[in-house]
Amino acid sequence: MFLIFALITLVGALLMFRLKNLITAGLSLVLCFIGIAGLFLLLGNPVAAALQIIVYSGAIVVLVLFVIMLLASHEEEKPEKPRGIQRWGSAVTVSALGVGAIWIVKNSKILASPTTPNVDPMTLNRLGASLFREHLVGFEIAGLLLLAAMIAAVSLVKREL
Amino acid sequence: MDQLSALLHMSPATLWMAFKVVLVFAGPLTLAALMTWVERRGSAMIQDRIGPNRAALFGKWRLMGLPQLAADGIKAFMKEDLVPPHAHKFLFWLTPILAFLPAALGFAVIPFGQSFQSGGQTYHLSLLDPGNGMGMLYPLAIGATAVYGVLVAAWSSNNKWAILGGMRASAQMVSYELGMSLAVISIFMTTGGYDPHQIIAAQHGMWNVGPQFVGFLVFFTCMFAETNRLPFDFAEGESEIVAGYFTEFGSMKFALMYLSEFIHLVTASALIVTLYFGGWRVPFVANPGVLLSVAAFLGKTLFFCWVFVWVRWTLPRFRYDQLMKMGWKVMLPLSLANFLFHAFLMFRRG
Amino acid sequence: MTPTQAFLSGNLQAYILVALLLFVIGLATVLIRRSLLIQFMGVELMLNAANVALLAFARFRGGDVQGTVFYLFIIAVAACEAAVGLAIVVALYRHKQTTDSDRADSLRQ
Amino acid sequence: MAVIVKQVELSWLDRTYFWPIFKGMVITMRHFLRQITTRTKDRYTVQYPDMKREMPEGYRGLHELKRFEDGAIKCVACFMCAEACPARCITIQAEEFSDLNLTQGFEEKRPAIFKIDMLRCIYCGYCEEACPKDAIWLRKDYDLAAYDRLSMQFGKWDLMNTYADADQKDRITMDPSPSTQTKAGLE
Repeated sequence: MFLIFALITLVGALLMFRLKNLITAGLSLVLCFIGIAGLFLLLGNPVAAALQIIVYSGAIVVLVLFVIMLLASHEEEKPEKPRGIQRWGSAVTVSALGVGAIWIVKNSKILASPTTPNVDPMTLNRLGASLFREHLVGFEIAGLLLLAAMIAAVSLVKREL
Repeated sequence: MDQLSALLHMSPATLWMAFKVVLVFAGPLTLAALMTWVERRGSAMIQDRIGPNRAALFGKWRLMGLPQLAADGIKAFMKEDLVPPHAHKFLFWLTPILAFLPAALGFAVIPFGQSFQSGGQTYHLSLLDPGNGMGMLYPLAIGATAVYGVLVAAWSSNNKWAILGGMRASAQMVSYELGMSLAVISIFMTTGGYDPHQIIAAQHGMWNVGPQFVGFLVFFTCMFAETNRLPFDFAEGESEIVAGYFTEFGSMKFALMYLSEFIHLVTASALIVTLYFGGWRVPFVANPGVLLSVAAFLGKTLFFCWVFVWVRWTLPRFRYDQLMKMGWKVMLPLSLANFLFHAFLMFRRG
Repeated sequence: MTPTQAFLSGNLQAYILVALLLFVIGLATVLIRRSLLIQFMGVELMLNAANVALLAFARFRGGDVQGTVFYLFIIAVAACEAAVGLAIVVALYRHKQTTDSDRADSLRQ
Repeated sequence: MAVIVKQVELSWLDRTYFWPIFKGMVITMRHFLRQITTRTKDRYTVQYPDMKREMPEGYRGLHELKRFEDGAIKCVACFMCAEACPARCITIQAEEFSDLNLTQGFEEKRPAIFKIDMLRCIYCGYCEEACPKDAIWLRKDYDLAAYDRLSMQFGKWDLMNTYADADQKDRITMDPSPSTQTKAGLE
């Protein structure tokens, strides 16, 4: 099961990276998110899985696709100039980072130490209790942040206020 | 049950699961097929017409137009499967699946009858047993992915009407999900849990529709938007944009998308029944038993399916700005007010 | 269970590896692709890599409620980012008729 | 001519949407219940091939060439109808007829061929008005259809038999032979 979902996730992400067409890239991002939701399920966290689907695939990517359709820029534009140094430089950096990451994971002793996972699944009740008892300030700040972002988005896009 | 499972060399749990999978898949599908009939005949009756009644089994039995379903299915199979030029072939082929899957999956957590015990084991009449941690979040999540069927259909068919329909649908579904989720959350709050079994158990004395009437109205209205039914069927909008997102779809692709709309309808009715009308509960009967409870659930669901059809043939389509205004300025504040009111009540009660 | 089997059936190492790979792919998308919308999706991917790592640690190292609460906050941040980022992209498109990040360089003189 | 549209001020009850929607739903439900409780034959819809609408008096449908009791044709081939026809769809060939023993014994002509091209006929009824002998009537049949053009050419015998079933008369395919009885009576 883990392998299947991990493969779905990684294939979705790679497709998103490779596909020239913005809409298909967005859809492969959805595939990747569904894989991540599956991983969350395997981690015994169905609440996070449901939220992943509801918020990420159901709202954010839909919004991105909506904007793509609205702007009628369905394909990536031709590059203005090659900018070879930047492209190859970032490719090398990224691959170095990737290799380093794999090396770290492989040789890390903390990660490799066998642990027994917590087994009882997450429920909304436990999550809510913790959120509103211990993290109330964080919750309020997140609410403020969302409000500020909403106002910012409206003021950026609306032509005449 | 035990004897039967011994006969088939399966554990009772496996047998029961297989049985439930078949039931949960075939039940809504059958109901949806029936609903297409109800929609056509019912709309005809509402408009003082007769409706389709010419198709006959073996040229003899008309059965009030029911063979029309078979005739339509056969017709859809026989038609040419057309892909428009410049369409995105892969996505165009994928679309009916994307439309059908969320519709067919949505029913999985809804309990359609009272749990019963047999041979020392409890059998639950819902595909996912209670305590799975997903609860009512599951239909919400599945409903959120339903918009991809519309979006992908719209974009892949390379048609301007389709893309207009798809854009309308995406904005509409995202907007109405807010009001709907808030209405559902106030039910979670008053129930103290979010498992459908728990929600039904909490409606023992009184159905949720009594104390949460405003929430019910909001949820019901949002369900019209989520299922793309008539007062809000902007994705289709046949008088303005031909047939909206499935303009280019023909033959069995069209049939699947059409059918998935009706499965959405059935699932939406089942959700309404579960959340607000006590699920399988029968009034004044504490322990209805399996058969009666399933019948009650079926009856309530069919009633709400009929209400969907009824409303569709009563109301004209809204204008798009009216829809958006309604979603953000009426539905969201109303369900927020409902939520705050119940929070206040619970706070007062301690 | 050998370490390889444990890895393939999903232990902490495997989850962290998936998270890291997701992060790297997201970073590559932001650095190499030029369309702002795709770069935006890359940012989302990086946030999700953080989510996967967070929830995996929460599961295998205890305290999964805290992990999920943080996951909620990350979702909130991602939603803000989506709203503001898309608004900026739309404003840019209105201004310059492009969503290419290389062409939106009027500050660079 | 400009029409001044009166702005209707909605009451608060109407502005809630829910009350008007409820009223509308009551109306549609009333129609639904009325329709499913009426019997099929009382409904507005006429189920055409099975049921036919009774046409009003004065309807002009398919033609009939009238005949006497003994089966002799009333038409005397005077060509008035053919002249009156604006669509020129009537073709008549007259023949001499001097057998004085039939009902119409005092006539001398009858049509040998009387043909109406139903594809051209406009059912205006002028032939009926022009006929001095009341021999051609336009009656109530309206479901006139055929699979080829040729079968829409109605000949003399077709036209005489068009309403034979409806009037419970025999179908005839030839002119009656002179009967000796009437011959004796006349003499």
